[in-house]
Amino acid sequence: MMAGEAMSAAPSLCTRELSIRFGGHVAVNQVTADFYPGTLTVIVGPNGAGKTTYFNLISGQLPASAGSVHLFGVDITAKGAAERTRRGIGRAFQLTNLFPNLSVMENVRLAVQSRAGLGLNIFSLWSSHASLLKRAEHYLDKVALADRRSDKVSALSHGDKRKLEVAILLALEPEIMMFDEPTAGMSVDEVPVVLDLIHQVKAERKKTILLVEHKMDVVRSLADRIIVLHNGALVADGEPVSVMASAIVQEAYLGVAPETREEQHV
Amino acid sequence: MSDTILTLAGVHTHIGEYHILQGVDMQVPRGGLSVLLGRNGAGKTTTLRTIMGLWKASKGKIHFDGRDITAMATPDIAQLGIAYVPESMAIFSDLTVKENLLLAARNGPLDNSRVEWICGFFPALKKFWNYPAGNLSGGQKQMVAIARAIVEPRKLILVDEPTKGLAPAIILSLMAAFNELKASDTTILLVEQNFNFVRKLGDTVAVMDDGRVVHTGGMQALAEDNDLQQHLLGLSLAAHQ
Amino acid sequence: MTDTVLDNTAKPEVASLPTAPRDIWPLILVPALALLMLPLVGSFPTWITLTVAGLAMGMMIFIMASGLTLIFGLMDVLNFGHGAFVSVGAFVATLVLLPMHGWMEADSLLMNLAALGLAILLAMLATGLLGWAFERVIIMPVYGQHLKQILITMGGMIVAEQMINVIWGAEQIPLPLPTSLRGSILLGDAAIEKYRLIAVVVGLLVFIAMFLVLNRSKLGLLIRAGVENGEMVEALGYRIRRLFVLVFAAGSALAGLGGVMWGLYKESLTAAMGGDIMVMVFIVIIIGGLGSVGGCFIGALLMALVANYAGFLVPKLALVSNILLMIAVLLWRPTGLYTVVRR
Amino acid sequence: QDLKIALIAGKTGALEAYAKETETGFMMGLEYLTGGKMEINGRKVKVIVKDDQGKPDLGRTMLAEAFGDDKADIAVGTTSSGSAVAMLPVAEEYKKVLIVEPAVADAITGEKWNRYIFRTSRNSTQDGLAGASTIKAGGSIAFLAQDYAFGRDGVKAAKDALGTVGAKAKVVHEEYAAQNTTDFTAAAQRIFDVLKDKPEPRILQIIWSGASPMNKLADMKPERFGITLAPGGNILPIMKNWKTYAGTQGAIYYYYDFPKNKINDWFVAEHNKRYKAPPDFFTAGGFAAASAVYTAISKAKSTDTEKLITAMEGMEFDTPKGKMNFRKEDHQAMQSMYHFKIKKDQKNEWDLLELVREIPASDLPVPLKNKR
Amino acid sequence: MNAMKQILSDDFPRNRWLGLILVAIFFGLAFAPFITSGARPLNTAATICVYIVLVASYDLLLGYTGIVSFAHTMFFGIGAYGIGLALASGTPSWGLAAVGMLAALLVTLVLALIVGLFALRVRAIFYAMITLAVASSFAVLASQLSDFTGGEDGKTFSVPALLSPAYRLFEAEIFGRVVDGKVITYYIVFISCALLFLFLLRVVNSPFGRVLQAIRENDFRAEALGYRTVYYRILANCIAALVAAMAGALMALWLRYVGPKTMLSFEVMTDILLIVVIGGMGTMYGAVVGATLFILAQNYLKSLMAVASSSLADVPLLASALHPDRWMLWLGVLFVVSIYFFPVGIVGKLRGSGKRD
Ligand SMILES: Nc1ncnc2c1ncn2[C@@H]1O[C@H](COP(=O)(O)OP(=O)(O)OP(=O)(O)O)[C@@H](O)[C@H]1O
Ligand SMILES: Nc1ncnc2c1ncn2[C@@H]1O[C@H](COP(=O)(O)OP(=O)(O)OP(=O)(O)O)[C@@H](O)[C@H]1O
Ligand SMILES: [Mg+2]
Ligand SMILES: [Mg+2]
Repeated sequence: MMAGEAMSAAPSLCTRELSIRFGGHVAVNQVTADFYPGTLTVIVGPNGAGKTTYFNLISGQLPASAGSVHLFGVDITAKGAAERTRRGIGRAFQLTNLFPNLSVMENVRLAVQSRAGLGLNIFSLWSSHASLLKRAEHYLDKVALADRRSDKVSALSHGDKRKLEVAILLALEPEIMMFDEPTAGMSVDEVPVVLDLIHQVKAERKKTILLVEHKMDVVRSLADRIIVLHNGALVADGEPVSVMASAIVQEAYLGVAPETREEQHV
Repeated sequence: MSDTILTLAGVHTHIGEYHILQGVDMQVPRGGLSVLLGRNGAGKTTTLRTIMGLWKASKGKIHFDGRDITAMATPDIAQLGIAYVPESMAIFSDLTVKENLLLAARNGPLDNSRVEWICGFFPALKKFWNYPAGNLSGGQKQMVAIARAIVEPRKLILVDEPTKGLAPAIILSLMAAFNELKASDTTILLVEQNFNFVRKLGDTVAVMDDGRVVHTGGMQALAEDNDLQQHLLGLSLAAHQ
Repeated sequence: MTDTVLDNTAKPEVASLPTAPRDIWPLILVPALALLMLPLVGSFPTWITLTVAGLAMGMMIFIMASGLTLIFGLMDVLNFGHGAFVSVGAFVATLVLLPMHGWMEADSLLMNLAALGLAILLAMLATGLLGWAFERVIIMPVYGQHLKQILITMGGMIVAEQMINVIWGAEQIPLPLPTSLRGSILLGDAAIEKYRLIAVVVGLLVFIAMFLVLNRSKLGLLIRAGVENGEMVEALGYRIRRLFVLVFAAGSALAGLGGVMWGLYKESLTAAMGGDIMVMVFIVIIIGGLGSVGGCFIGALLMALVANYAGFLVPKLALVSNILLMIAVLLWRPTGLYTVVRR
Repeated sequence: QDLKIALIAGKTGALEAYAKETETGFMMGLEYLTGGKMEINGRKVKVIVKDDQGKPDLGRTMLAEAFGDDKADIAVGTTSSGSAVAMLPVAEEYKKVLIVEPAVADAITGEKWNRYIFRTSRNSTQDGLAGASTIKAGGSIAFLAQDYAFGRDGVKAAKDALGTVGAKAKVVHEEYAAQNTTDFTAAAQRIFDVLKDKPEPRILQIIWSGASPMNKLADMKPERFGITLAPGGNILPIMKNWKTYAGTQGAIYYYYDFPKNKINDWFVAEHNKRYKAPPDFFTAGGFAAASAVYTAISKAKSTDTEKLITAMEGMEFDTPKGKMNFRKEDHQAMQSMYHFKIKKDQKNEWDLLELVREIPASDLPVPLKNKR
Repeated sequence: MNAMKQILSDDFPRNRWLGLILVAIFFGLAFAPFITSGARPLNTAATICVYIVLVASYDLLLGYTGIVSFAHTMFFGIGAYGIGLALASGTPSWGLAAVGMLAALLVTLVLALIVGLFALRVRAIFYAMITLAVASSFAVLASQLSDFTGGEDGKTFSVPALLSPAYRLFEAEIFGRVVDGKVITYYIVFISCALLFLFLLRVVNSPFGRVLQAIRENDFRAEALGYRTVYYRILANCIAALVAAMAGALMALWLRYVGPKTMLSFEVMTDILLIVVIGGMGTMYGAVVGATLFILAQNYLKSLMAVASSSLADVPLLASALHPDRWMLWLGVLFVVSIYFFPVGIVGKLRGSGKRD
């Protein structure tokens, strides 16, 4: 495990032989990997390689057919999505997935509230928890959506929805942060906003960050380590440069011969 | 007839109480690939939806192939030979890939050779031919959405951010596909964020901001002129590389 | 048939994933149940009587339920007003049958059937049109909102029932069976009512017709797609609205047909006759799996059979046999015998 | 001032048809008896019609309203037995007379009875007795009834009745089918299986409220087991479907062609004139109730409750069925019933039954069930 | 103001007209016995009170959690039968009433839990159907155990002396109304209903209530945010059921009668549904406005129609359509029209499609 020595202490998240099959089709095939606090791991691979599904298995949206997931050494394979979130696995979805008829503000507030574990509080007033509101505001500012605070989410443009996804993830303040193509469909001048956010979190060197991204320039600018999935299997894992150079990535993923690759900033 | 296939003249669109498009003027030359750029919320998607008649223009005129389609119903517009790849992909998740394409082929059964041609670009479609499209991966859904638009020859294809979520390799084949379509004189109107992608494809370009077209011209010109890019798109390729 | 064309598309070099195999277990249920009951019932003629009667009753229920499940499966509309169409169908039939009682009482099967056929035609026409109007006026504003559909269609139902009372009066209207369909055929000691045989025939016809239309044409696909994303279907160039209204009219016409059959079975009509059996009908389409015509068919047969066997073996259970059956099925398959839609 | 009579009936909902008939009969009754002047003892009669939708709670409210708000002097009602039973205490609260029509539950003149309650309609027991008296010879009897209070009461009453009239027939089976039963095959099979090898004559008596399963059973050819059906009388639209079973016998409360008296002649003629159909038995009931009210008030020469009660106990009054009288002990109107046979050659669409024999009240010894 | 904020759980009408209407309704109900006379108005008022709570509790399920249930009347009925059977079982006393109440609440809780655990996992529409079936079989059961429940006819029972019409609080009339047991009962009903409603108002404006709305919007996402949706659904289900049961108990206490037609029939269910929608889903106040309008309509529509039809006597079909016995027809029309014109309900309409935070 090449990147191993670069990393400190025990892994925060591990998957062991993690697999899932849909009917005859193995979407994730015995993926074993460790993820360490303070490192940002980018997961790349062709469409349908199993990246999102791998995320789903980690965050508990899908039940594993085989293998296990460990969080801080605890086996959480049997736990449900909600439980895992409460234990610190946060997730931003690839296909935007929000509360369309609630306000932008409420979307974030709900995340904060969940973090604060106030969900089952029946007798207090939601509005009486000013601290939650303040924190929600804070995260809205971070993604520059504060001015759309009280619009319905369904009225946001695609890009803004993507940003809200990120805001919600941040608001959950998880130990493990999983971004699934956060910048997809985001305009070129908005992309930096999100990337800078990820940079900041990364700079704290506390959180474990997993990032699925197809934009090579983004990958280069962020990755400490790159994992490559292909047909559900883990085919490469290590320092960005070397992994990007590897043949499998060149053909299966970038789909180009090495010499022409430099101008492929796509 | 004229060599601009699609013309928008002072198009306004309201959604509920919001005034989204505030006078869009745009020409799409026949047989070329025109690109529509602009930051999030500029109104690109709304423009495409207005052309398709999915939002009704509250003011202004839209002409396609010399016909006024401003007030036409969506199906009729589609039947004039316009295909649409929406931002949300809008694939039918209950239906298999095959069935998705089958529906797109309005004039009867699928043309196998053309299906082959498409699957040449997107092999995944073949693999998941009889698979519920809802179970596909994000990128694969995107492929289905594009395939649906080109499964039969159309005069004009409106494509909303096709590259989002596509792996580089697939983006390359998408480029190839678009080039071949252009060759078979299909006009393409492409909404895109990924400048690196369109700079190689585009013939003409229009840039939107706040529901207006703020710049139109040749792609070449824009591609050369970094300051213009900077000024129009806040684009600085240096930023993250 | 489009399928054939597609199946000989050159096989992909990437091994294509196989389609899911046909699921036959539900098909076995009905015969299995019947055979299982034979020893319990004991006497063979009794068993025949019960079974045939059950199947026939099932067919009648199916006819009434099919329209509902069709409308739900294809258009995702829950029509609680369906019962009203059943009633209307029956009442419209009287417009033909009562004046033509000459033909009905005539001793020739042909004349009887002719009168019956005419009544059915008129009833289906009327309910079809009514359905068309219903869709335009009542359903249109509430596509995709189940709850509002439930309410607004309930409202429609009340209005329809009350209108029946306004037009035909509140008294029960007698609707005698045609002479040659009365009574039963004796096979040894087993008695089989003639009318039930008619029901079986009609039921089968309806089932086959629906099956063909839905599986052998683009229609089914189109409408299912339309439910998920009408905008996109329109963007592909299809007039989805027209399709929907057609389906709805068809479903209503089926209800009308069911109404005629049901009315003749009960032989006296009340405005509420349709509403009264709605719960039963709903249970059937749930058992079958909302939206699945095949499932609905099996479900209907199952329910009628169970009711008969229960009624014979432990009458007390007959009261709740439907519910028990439903719970049993849902425990086995939480979305009914056949799952059509993921919604 | 005006004389206020409240008429409460289930005018909307399941029982609408019946309630309408009651109302018609009641109005025609008053019209006939007051000679069209609608006056009793020179006081103008005002009928307040109320709808309890067959719901007991509404029944109570309506009656309370009638006595409390509308200051009705006397009340008549109601269609649903449940609702009628719920009304009884209200009459007692307001100390006003309530004439029950057409509810049949025995309890009304039984354990739920109080001294303000009179009843013109027959009760289940009378039905039972009448039914029993149509069964002369011995043999075996099976019952088919709905599986709820009404059905079980009916069967019980019928069985007691067989005892009272001293019929030799033995009850061999009681079949209770669910109220919502639509398919009677199972029930029929069970009954046939029991009955088919019991001593003849084999009679299957049907006690069913609402649309009777008579046809369904007949269609299964009970005759092949030597079983004859004995349906209770039913409303005309239903009996219309029975013409194919000519010869079948039973007992009924009223059939327009049976009673021979001038009230009935006027009643039938007038009803035919106005509604293009002969009066049905709820209509007759309504008429009877009207007559009870009229006779009582004219006899008491006042609407004071106590005076009314004294006047009404044992009072005799004329109805389309001939004379009825409220017996002193439980205020049940004693009346004759009819033993009918379904006609073979029917002259017109409403020519359905022929009279076998009128069963005089004396043959219907209803036991007293009320505590007094 | 702040006290008000606490009482109304910071969920103000947010519209002048709505505010006025609500205040009017409140005072109307509070003084009903003295501003009206006779049995009917008081009965109407009491029914309104009970239905406000019943509907509000249903709105918690439907409008806030997005659960379509047809078993709500079942719980309503259980509450009613609890009180009814208890009081009918012996000489009526507060003790008996309490016992009946507790028993009812217990049964309710258990049933709600079972139904919830079994059915809340399946798809919404299936849940609706299952509850429909369960409810109807429960009604069958009620009419089957006739020795115990009084069957179809139900049971009339008497209440503790204090509440019986015979009881007089003072001899003198007050504003032309003798303060008898009925009036006392009315105030018991009114006050309990007010309290229950405020409780529900608090629930939906608590953090918990907000999660329910999230679940309604997108349960998958709610789960991903760390909320165990099943628990939340079940809890909501239980709260709603319990409140419904209490409403039922109050209804029984008022009517001094229990029976399937009044407490368990599907009609009651449709009434509830309609009221929720007319009033406005997901706005507790909708229950107040809706219930008031609807019950008033139900009680006085016929009188109105009587006038209308007699004035139109010469127009054949219309006259018969306006005949009081056809009031259901117009109720049906009301169904359709109200959903047409108030897609967001009256309250929703008044508040305008106002932005919520
Ligand atoms: N619920 C499901 N049922 C069946 N197959 C599924 C399901 N979810 C995913 N798959 C299959 O698993 C494979 C992996 O899908 P996944 O979404 O993980 O790909 P991905 O790596 O995220 O691709 P992309 O980059 O396009 O998002 C795909 O082939 C997809 O068809
Ligand atoms: N359904 C809607 N209701 C109200 N406002 C909307 C709706 N859809 C879009 N808008 C608004 O219209 C503006 C333009 O939206 P549009 O989706 O056209 O932008 P876009 O250029 O496509 O952005 P993106 O690149 O993020 O897709 C945005 O400000 C958005 O908030
Ligand atoms: Mg993915
Ligand atoms: Mg867009």
